[in-house]
Amino acid sequence: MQFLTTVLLDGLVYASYLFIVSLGLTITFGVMKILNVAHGSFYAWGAYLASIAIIYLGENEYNSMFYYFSIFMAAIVAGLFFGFIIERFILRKMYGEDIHLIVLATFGIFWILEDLILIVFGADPLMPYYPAMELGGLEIAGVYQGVYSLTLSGLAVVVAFICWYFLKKTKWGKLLQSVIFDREVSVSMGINVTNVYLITFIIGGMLGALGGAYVAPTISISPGFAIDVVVMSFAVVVIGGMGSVPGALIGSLMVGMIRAFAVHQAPVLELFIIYAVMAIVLIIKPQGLFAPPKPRKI
Amino acid sequence: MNNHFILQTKDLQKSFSGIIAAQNINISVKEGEIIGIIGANGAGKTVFVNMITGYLKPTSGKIHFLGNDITGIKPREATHIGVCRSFQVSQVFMTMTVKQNLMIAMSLSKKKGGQLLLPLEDEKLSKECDKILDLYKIKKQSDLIVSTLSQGMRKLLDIAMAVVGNPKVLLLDEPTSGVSVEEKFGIMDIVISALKKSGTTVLFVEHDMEIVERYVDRVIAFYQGQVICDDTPKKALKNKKVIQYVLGS
Amino acid sequence: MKFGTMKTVSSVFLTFLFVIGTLFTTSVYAKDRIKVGVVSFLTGPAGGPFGIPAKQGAELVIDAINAGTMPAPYNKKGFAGATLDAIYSDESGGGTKQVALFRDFVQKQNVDAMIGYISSGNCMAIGPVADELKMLTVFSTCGTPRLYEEKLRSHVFRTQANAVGDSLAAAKYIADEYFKGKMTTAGKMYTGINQNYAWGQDSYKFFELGMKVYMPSAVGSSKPQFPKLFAGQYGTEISALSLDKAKVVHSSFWNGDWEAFVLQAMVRGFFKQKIVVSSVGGSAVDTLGKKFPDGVIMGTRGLVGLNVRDNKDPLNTWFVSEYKKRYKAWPLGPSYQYARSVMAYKLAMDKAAASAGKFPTQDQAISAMKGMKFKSFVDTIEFTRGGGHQAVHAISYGITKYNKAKGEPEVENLKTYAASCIYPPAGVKSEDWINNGMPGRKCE
Amino acid sequence: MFKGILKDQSVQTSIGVIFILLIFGSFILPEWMSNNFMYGMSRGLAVLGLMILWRTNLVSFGHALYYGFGAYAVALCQKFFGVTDIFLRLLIAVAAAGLLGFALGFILRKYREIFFAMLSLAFSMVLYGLLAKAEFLGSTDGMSISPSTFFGTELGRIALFNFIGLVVILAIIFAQAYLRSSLGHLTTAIQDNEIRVEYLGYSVEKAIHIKYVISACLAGGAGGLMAASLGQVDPDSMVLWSVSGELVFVTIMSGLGNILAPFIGAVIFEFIRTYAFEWAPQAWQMIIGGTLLAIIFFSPGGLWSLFQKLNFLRKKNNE
Repeated sequence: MQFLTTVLLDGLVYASYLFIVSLGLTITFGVMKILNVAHGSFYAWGAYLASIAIIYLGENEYNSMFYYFSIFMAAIVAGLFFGFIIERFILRKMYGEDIHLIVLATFGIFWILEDLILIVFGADPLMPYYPAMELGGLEIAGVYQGVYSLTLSGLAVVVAFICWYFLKKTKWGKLLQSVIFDREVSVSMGINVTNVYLITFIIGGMLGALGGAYVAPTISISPGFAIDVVVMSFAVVVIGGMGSVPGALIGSLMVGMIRAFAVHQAPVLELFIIYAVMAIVLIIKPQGLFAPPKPRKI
Repeated sequence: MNNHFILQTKDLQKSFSGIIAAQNINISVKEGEIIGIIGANGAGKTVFVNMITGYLKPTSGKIHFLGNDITGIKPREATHIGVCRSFQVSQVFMTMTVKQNLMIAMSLSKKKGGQLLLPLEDEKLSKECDKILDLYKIKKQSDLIVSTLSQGMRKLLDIAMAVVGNPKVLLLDEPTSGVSVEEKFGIMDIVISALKKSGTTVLFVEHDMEIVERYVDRVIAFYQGQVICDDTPKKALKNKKVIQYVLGS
Repeated sequence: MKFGTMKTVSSVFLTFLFVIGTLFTTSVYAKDRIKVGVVSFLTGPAGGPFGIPAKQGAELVIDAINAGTMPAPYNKKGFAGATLDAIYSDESGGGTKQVALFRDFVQKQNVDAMIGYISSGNCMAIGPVADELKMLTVFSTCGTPRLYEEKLRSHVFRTQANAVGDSLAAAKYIADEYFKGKMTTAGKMYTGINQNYAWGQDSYKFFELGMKVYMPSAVGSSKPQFPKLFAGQYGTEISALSLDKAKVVHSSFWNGDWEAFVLQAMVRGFFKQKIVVSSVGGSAVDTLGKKFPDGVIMGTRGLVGLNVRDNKDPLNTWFVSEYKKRYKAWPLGPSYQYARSVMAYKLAMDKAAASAGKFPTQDQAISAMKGMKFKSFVDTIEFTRGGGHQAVHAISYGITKYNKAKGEPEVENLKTYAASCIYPPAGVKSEDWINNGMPGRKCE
Repeated sequence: MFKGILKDQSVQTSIGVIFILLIFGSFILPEWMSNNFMYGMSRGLAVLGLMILWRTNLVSFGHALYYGFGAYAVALCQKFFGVTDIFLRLLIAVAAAGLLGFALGFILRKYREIFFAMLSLAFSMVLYGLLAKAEFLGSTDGMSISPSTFFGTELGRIALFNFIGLVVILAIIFAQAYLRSSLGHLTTAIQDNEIRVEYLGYSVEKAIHIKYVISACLAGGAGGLMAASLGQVDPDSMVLWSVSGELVFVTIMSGLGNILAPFIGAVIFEFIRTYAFEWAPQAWQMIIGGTLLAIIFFSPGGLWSLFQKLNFLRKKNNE
């Protein structure tokens, strides 16, 4: 019982983190049909900006509310700034090109932004542990859990809810869905797809950055730390179905739980099993578990 | 089943998620016959062609070819046994030259297994290919990339590629659509006379009744997925149902 | 048309060949200067806490020796009289990349020697290549015992003793200070969290072997954790260790991974429930300062860093004060280790020059270094293992305690284990030696 | 299959260029430079494999699977069976990768576009997960490779360099023979129109499968030769997804135009990397990323199309 609770909690925390990060990726893919390798850069930049702010705030003993404010600000700034530049000046010129070329372009962007981090922030690892330290631990089923990490699940729920509400209940959401479903029809309906793309990319970037910024206080941040995140979020998105929001949710829960179970029971299999699941899902259901519907084109 | 017929279908039916696209299709084709398939858009003509050539699998019913059950075979198996087709929208290799297109088609019909590893450019094949290009009047264009050609030329190439496989039964899906009015009869004269010489059985989908009248031995009319008339062209074109549902007057 | 392109390609390609061919010039060095590559992590998680202090330690000592300002016995100016030009290079990117860079150092930059390397993985990769290219290489920090136990090396030296001693000393400290009389048999369980590569695997393996000898009644956990190097995120591993009944947790984590682990574990009260023994985590004690938990059993891989901070040996006081003056920080373990490699190289060069009567060749320097005994900061180190190429030295462990009055971290209950106590005699494989009950060991 | 292959323009040029390179490398160029050529030629084999796949519009984001598999096959055969002979090494690497490619081909031949890319990625990461965590496979450290031998005598660097050059020539001859064959043309045709290929009576999946195995063999050989020339294998620089990305990058940089292009591209990549790392260690990834973007935007046909433009200009001047 104690074992199961702990595994489930660990899995949940990891899944929440994966969900926030991969949600942005899946939305970007769903709307723009772009598999964005540079999503990892958003994650990294969010984490770095938040870390700098949190370390400054923590060293000067500011009120802890500022931590959370700075985390969201970091996500917004990173998403807005890089999202705008990347979409407006690079990706926009590439729509309609071969999908592989676009992936490669984002790969190039990823490389550039990685080194930009090194140049701007230096090589030292940053550890903005203040918020996590402040919230401390909580005993659940005989094991101390970090309270801050648990709040990650809360954030994931809130993000998921906002996303659901936006897509299902607002006019903008419906507009977006029609673009996802069929771009040409949307254009003919008078939707400004160019703007929709820009905004989507920025929001996707913000979500990636939010994942990085929020998880920053619980990890060590150093150049190159995003490289694993990229492929991990790819796995989540592929498992759930590229472009599907519920898919990202299920995908991250699956990966999170499987990983937690592996670390507890057979640590050697930790990495192997995640990608094995990805491969198996692709073999059985190439479109992923929750493939978004496709228009029938004759 | 009767071996007298080269192609026979029995109660052929196809439905897409509950919507019926073709049903109760019973057709028997004799060797060497030239048959015109007519019908309004969405009447089930192309579905019929697709089922025969293995592109679609019938929901129920059987297809027999020379007495053998060929229901649900794969397209390439259909080609192997001698059932070939052309397409409504020409299916050619757009980034290659006309000659390369035909050369690939020819080498696939003539070479087997390890022979496919031999160079594509081969003098004997090349000469033969030129002959066919000449026959179909696309010799001048042989070194042009297909995507630069007109619809009509592509159509000719498409048919040529289907014919080089020496099929026993050839299904042509609207061979003259997209071809200019002046060219139409020229093309059909070339195609049909060539096919008649080799004794190939031909089924072609056609909208132009002048062409139907001129070339076919027999007409099969489709309406809402069913065969409404199967007769000689003279009789069929005077058939009430055909006039009402196909000719639309 | 087609043929024209091919011709263009050939001519462009040949021009390219000629251009890079002429770009190349052999840098001929007069023998009053020598060129040495110094490799440590300058980027990534291992940069800040390990690689940068390491580079600074080397830099400080190289500059002092070049200027002749270092205290005795290193007060003679230069390396066999020559000034050393150091090329500092980044160690990150994995073994394969480092091997390619090493070849470049030797063949493109024409260095006279190579010094450094922190990661055991990189040392394992570089070792054979150094021999193949016949390049004198002094490893500074890496600790895997496999380096010399798999094969003797002709051109490779290591001034740092291997992980066997670090792990055995850790096991002995635990056995002597915690398990003897203080705990019931049921409490005598241990587990570990180590990085999944040569260093981490070897460290835990020898800790386990040591426990079996020192305290046969103690039981090892069936699920020790081996996360990937530079994983940075240990939530699940900490849960798994928390669930484990074992009280003692051994870790050979280093670089940013260790800091990250400490912070993540601390939030979850980990250090209150477990006795953590860390073989190389000294860097975090300074970076985290008063936040670092008390009561962690801490080693520094030899008489360096945190554990000898207050030692009054003149060489040590010189090093500490100069380092603090120049870099505004305490020298850490890696600073000492890199400085030590430079010192050993200098001594060997001087010795070889003296016996050759002129500037020594590389072979002369190698034979001078073989089996050499040299003064480190607080102790004397000898190349007595690995065919005279592998140094051994004493290892110490102590318990961390933050000194509130001074505002500085300290260690208490410091125990030092002599090399003869924790390393097998020359020519014996560590694993065999321990399994045979460590015959001939001399402790105290 | 090889009839008249030596009369082929591209093959003749390739052989000529590589021969000159071998002479230069053996007698004139400094060793570090021949090293770079050696790495470039080895990696070029994998790029050639990717190029062949790309002609059917299949882009593998996991080709490091075969590259790494070949390299590890060499490493493991040395560790467990003491195999160091260069011929055996190459054979083992190619065979191992070929067999794996053959097995996985049954699955992958059904996939196209981004799904092909993603499934390849997944397979390569499965291997990565295995190698990075399993201690007996060396975990993230990987393994050292001792210098190669040739019938018992140790092979020097120059000899290895020439050996790799000869392998590259053979690979070029083989690949060109394949590409000019009916089957080779057919697979290019698949990119244009799969339906027609099926109706011409050939199985698209089979054609892709054959192509995939060829590509895997080339990548495996590349990995094996890379392992032999570097003397080290490890998962991060042989199997990780970013390695696959690098291979794809070199493919696009080289262009799909010609059989020699992958090797020129790979060699140039090797030099860019060496110099970028030496001159700007903090920004070498940025330089590579920038190059990639520049190629995509300004020369989508890769370096090969630049050569063609150059040729065009030269012709103009001559007129």
